[in-house]
Amino acid sequence: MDLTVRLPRGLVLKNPVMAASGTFGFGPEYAAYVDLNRLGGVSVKGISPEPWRGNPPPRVWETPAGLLNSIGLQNPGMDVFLQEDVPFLRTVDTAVIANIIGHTVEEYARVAARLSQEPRIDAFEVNISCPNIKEGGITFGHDPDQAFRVMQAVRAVTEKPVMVKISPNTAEPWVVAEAVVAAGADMISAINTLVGMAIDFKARRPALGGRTGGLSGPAVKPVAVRIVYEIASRVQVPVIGMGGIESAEDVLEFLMAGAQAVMVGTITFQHPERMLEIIDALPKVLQTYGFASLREAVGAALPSRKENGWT
Amino acid sequence: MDLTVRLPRGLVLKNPVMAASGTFGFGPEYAAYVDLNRLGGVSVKGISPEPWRGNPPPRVWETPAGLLNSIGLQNPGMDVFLQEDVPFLRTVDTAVIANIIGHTVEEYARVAARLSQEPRIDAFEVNISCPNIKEGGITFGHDPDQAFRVMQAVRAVTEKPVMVKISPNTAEPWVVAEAVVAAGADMISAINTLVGMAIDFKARRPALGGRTGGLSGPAVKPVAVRIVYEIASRVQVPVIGMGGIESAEDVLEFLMAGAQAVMVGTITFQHPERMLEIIDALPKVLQTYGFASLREAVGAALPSRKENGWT
Amino acid sequence: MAHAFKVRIEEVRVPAPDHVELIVQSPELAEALPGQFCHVLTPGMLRRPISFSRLERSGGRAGLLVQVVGSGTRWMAERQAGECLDVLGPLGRGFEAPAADRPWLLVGGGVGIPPVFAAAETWGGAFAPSLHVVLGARFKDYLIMAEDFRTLGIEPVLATDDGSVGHRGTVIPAVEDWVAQHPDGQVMACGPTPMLAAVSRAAASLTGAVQLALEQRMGCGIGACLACVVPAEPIGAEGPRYRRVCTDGPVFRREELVF
Amino acid sequence: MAHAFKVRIEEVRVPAPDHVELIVQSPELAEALPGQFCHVLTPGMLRRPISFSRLERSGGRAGLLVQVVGSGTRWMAERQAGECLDVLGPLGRGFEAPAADRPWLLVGGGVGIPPVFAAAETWGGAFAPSLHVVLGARFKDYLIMAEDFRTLGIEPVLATDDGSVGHRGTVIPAVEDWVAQHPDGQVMACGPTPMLAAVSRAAASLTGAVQLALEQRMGCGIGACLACVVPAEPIGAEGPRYRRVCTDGPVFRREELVF
Ligand SMILES: Cc1cc2nc3c(=O)[nH]c(=O)nc-3n(C[C@H](O)[C@H](O)[C@H](O)COP(=O)(O)OP(=O)(O)OC[C@H]3O[C@@H](n4cnc5c(N)ncnc54)[C@H](O)[C@@H]3O)c2cc1C
Ligand SMILES: Cc1cc2nc3c(=O)[nH]c(=O)nc-3n(C[C@H](O)[C@H](O)[C@H](O)COP(=O)(O)OP(=O)(O)OC[C@H]3O[C@@H](n4cnc5c(N)ncnc54)[C@H](O)[C@@H]3O)c2cc1C
Ligand SMILES: Cc1cc2nc3c(=O)[nH]c(=O)nc-3n(C[C@H](O)[C@H](O)[C@H](O)COP(=O)(O)O)c2cc1C
Ligand SMILES: Cc1cc2nc3c(=O)[nH]c(=O)nc-3n(C[C@H](O)[C@H](O)[C@H](O)COP(=O)(O)O)c2cc1C
Ligand code: FES
Ligand code: FES
Repeated sequence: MDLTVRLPRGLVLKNPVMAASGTFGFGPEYAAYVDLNRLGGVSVKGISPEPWRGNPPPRVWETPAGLLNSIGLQNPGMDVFLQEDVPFLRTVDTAVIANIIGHTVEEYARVAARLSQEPRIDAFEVNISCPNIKEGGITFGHDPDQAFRVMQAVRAVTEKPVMVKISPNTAEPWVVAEAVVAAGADMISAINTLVGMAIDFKARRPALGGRTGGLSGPAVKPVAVRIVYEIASRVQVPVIGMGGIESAEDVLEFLMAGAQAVMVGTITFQHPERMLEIIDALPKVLQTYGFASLREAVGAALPSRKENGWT
Repeated sequence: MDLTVRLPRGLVLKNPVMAASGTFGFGPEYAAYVDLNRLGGVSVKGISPEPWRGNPPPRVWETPAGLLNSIGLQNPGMDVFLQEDVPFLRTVDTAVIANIIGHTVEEYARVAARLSQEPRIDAFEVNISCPNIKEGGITFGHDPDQAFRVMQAVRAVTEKPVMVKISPNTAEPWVVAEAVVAAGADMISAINTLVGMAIDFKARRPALGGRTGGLSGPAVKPVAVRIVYEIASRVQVPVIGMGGIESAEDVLEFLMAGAQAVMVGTITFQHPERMLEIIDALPKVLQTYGFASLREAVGAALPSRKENGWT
Repeated sequence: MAHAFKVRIEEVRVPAPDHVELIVQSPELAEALPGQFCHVLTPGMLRRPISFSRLERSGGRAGLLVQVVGSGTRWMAERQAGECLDVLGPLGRGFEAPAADRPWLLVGGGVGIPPVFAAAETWGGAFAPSLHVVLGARFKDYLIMAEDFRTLGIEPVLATDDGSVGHRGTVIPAVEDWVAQHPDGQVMACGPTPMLAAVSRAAASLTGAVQLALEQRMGCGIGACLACVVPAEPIGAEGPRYRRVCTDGPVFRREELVF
Repeated sequence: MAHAFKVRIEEVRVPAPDHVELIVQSPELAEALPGQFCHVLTPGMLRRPISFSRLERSGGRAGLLVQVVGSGTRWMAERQAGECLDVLGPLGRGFEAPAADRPWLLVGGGVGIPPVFAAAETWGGAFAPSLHVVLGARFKDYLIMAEDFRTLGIEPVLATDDGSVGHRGTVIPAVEDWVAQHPDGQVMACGPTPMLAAVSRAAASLTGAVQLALEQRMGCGIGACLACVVPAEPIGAEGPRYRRVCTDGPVFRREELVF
């Protein structure tokens, strides 16, 4: 079965399974475990113009069927990324998506402009879950106007395909999706992590150094499927779904909810080889549920699939 | 160890463990499995002035460590409740909390006024997760102003203790909590369910009859703990915590995050007797982590516990 | 009164591929009515409702015949004799005993066959001459318990979707034939909802009781959560009212239901 | 290159209450350096990092000595010989071999003792006269592997918080004594972070290498997620930089760390 996924501005994925940002490093880290050439793509760890230090440890905590993390977007900055990791990425044949972050609209534009010149970057994923330090710390992704401005600034500096990654922590995530599409986003990726917390009984304080953390893993899948479904019902651009995927059936769930492709995150920590197993299993799972092609499954559970132009 | 919890307006609980609304019927249903006299309290199923029909089935779906439900607040209305269930509730010695719902501010006021006359009702829990049918269907609990108006109307008709139940599906649930406290709420309960969805592969549509559903169970615990912590850090009234509790350790987690008492929901379906087991285990668990009393544990993980007036 | 307790698995039978019948030792469950069920603890978030396939009052044993369709039933199929199951039950409204003076039709489809067999075993003796049984399934392997009926001296009429055993097609033609010949008949049926809807239509003219045992996804299993509802009479302005399979059913009279 | 694979448990030892040592058959793991670890799949969301307690290169066997502290370690303690573990490893930066010409101190605290024993076993022979070992734990039962050191011909100095065996108190006085007598010494230590901080301070004046093996909660275990960081030099305007225990460590030179 042909698993190729064709996305806007010529972005082509071998298959719909990509590694989710922040769970797969910058590429080289998992190369000993996973043949990157077989993946649909890799979204690298969030990259800022300057290095970010991240949050104090501990930075991860297990929860029922979930994981809390408070990495705090630690990264060495775009220059180090270009110098140290892009050479490795040139040796692999998979879509490379640069996940970009900033504390101001200008920072987003700066990192997008710089990385846009690097041919090995196939697309951008704009992570708008950062606090806007200029405007009192409110998260870019929680405010459609701020999200619009970020996307507009990124669009101004790059011709590459751009997706914006939506936060699940608002009442109506699709409003933000609509705003960034209006600002020129080619795709939406959803979801980022839910805000959560655990308590360390012995330390008598929140377990994570950063106090709150982002919840990911199977626990969040129903929230993610719902948000993908709502966004795919409303916007005309492709949606990349993620949140809790651990099997080919989970991939199908996101496809049917309207995603054209998916990203896989937390489960990789447990099973580095799981993405490859999912890719192998996907054709059979599609067939089991009566889909003759990947395309047929996309949006199959949406209310008015045909009106949305999917078939 | 004395587990008594003293709450505003003379509401006293034998212990901090109550049954969560919608998971324990109106009281009689679980009486064959659970000695209700041993519970801290029971929050009955949401009650509206007139009967509500609820959503089409299927109404529940399993998810990893979670449960999606779309009951749609089916209930027979306040008259039937008073006639058919209150007589049973008079035979048990536990705090009875009437969870109330409405489609308009007036409906909330009507059900509160009527039930306020019934001595067996010890307190109200105002569920503001209903859509306001007058104002275009936006959920009361997603808008601090509408939440304020509901609480104000309820306060005007009852002297009984009132808690308002907060939705986790907004960016800043504490803003709604602050609004209802300003309107006279004596307590906050949190959290209600997260919005989620699952796909039925065979039916090729959302699995639940109501399309989306409310996610509960262990999967949501980190989200719940975080919201309890944030609210308890900000408001001066007691917080009743819930979301995914399945053990006495989980109760301790909510207590340390600032809850004075808790409610237990989804796990009861699996283990009807679990609430009693938790009550039995709680003193030992408190001691294990160095708490000589229940009171000591409350808010122990909050940043400035003393400033918040907890000790 | 219902109970929550552990029951010991005495015997594990494999009546057909993908099926297992757990014979459990439990005087409490053995007192159930055919059509009632128990709610079985499995590793998932929810218990699984399973009807009784046999009720041996004297031996204090009950049968749970399970078709493997997902994680919970797979887990049940992996149990071994000697292990225990944690169950709530017996639960729900079972079949009412058949009227002694009316011809009696039992209709079972797929895993709806076990409760229908329990009814035949419990009440069948007195009815030997006037009891007729129709069983259907997708294909041969899934047409379970036919042999069990034969040990009761009943030769069931069989139908499979693919004709791999018995008539090709559904049970409905056989039901219609029987109804035409027994206008004063009574019916008990259990199976997939579309089958029950068709049985309900086919049996509409009967003067005897038509009892249908339904399935629905359940939360609590004991009437508290209102998860397990099905559309029922009366139909109001908004549509049918909703009634609970776990306590108002699983067995309903056909007049009570709206398909 | 690191690997992800199944290793067979050859033997399960119970060295002390709440402890278990799994001897696994694995030439790959047996090639590890003392101080390296493997990331063990357990039923939770994350794997569990466990160091090597012994590395039998010739036999192709490695030891994992686990203290039961929570769900994952309890699961490991329930394994039986013949079962398999799913591991990633060997991972991380292990101890550098000791300099042959310097006196050598090994310090182990609690479940920090196993990697220190692996170091003694791997490199100890050549050092017999100049190797000194100090072990500490909360109380007697948790002071593991003392006997293993004795089979190497080393008599460890012991300390327990409650004095139930050896000196009462921490390992630090013994470390300080040794440092005072061996200004040109080298140290390898593993144990709880407060112990390592104290060892680092006590050993600051030594001219030899002071290697400390740290613990931190981990996600991936292979350097991708940046979960497992500890504060490290250089200290910038915002504070120390963060380095990864899983790949930059677990073993660091004392100069690299900020406590
Ligand atoms: C009153 C009643 C009696 C039943 N008696 C029998 C019986 O005797 N033998 C038998 O094999 N099956 C019986 N079933 C169906 C049986 O409950 C389901 O096949 C089983 O719950 C599936 O669980 P699973 O984990 O294998 O499947 P999954 O699909 O993994 O289950 C996911 C969830 O859906 C629910 N679910 C899935 N299918 C059904 C269904 N058909 N009905 C209700 N809930 C479902 C499960 O309980 C679980 O909560 C009965 C159902 C009801 C309502
Ligand atoms: C490099 C390294 C080597 C280690 N070597 C050993 C060893 O040889 N023997 C041994 O008994 N223990 C060792 N530990 C500690 C061991 O990893 C933890 O005790 C174990 O992960 C606890 O898991 P749990 O599920 O039992 O506890 P839980 O508290 O239920 O675990 C919850 C989560 O916290 C993590 N966690 C809990 N305690 C620790 C800890 N101290 N360090 C890191 N993560 C932790 C777990 O991995 C898990 O993700 C080592 C830790 C590290 C980092
Ligand atoms: C440890 C960790 C780090 C993450 N870092 C990033 C990041 O840098 N940028 C980003 O957009 N998302 C980040 N995410 C979110 C994931 O990309 C993904 O959206 C989320 O984890 C849900 O998918 P999953 O449940 O499959 O992990 C991170 C997630 C985890 C667990
Ligand atoms: C089946 C079901 C029905 C519910 N009905 C109500 C309700 O009527 N009113 C209400 O305020 N909350 C209702 N809830 C939410 C619970 O009271 C509780 O807030 C939530 O389930 C989180 O707790 P838990 O994870 O322990 O179940 C319902 C939850 C479930 C699972
Ligand atoms: S399953 Fe809860 S009411 Fe029927
Ligand atoms: S655990 Fe992921 S980088 Fe160390």
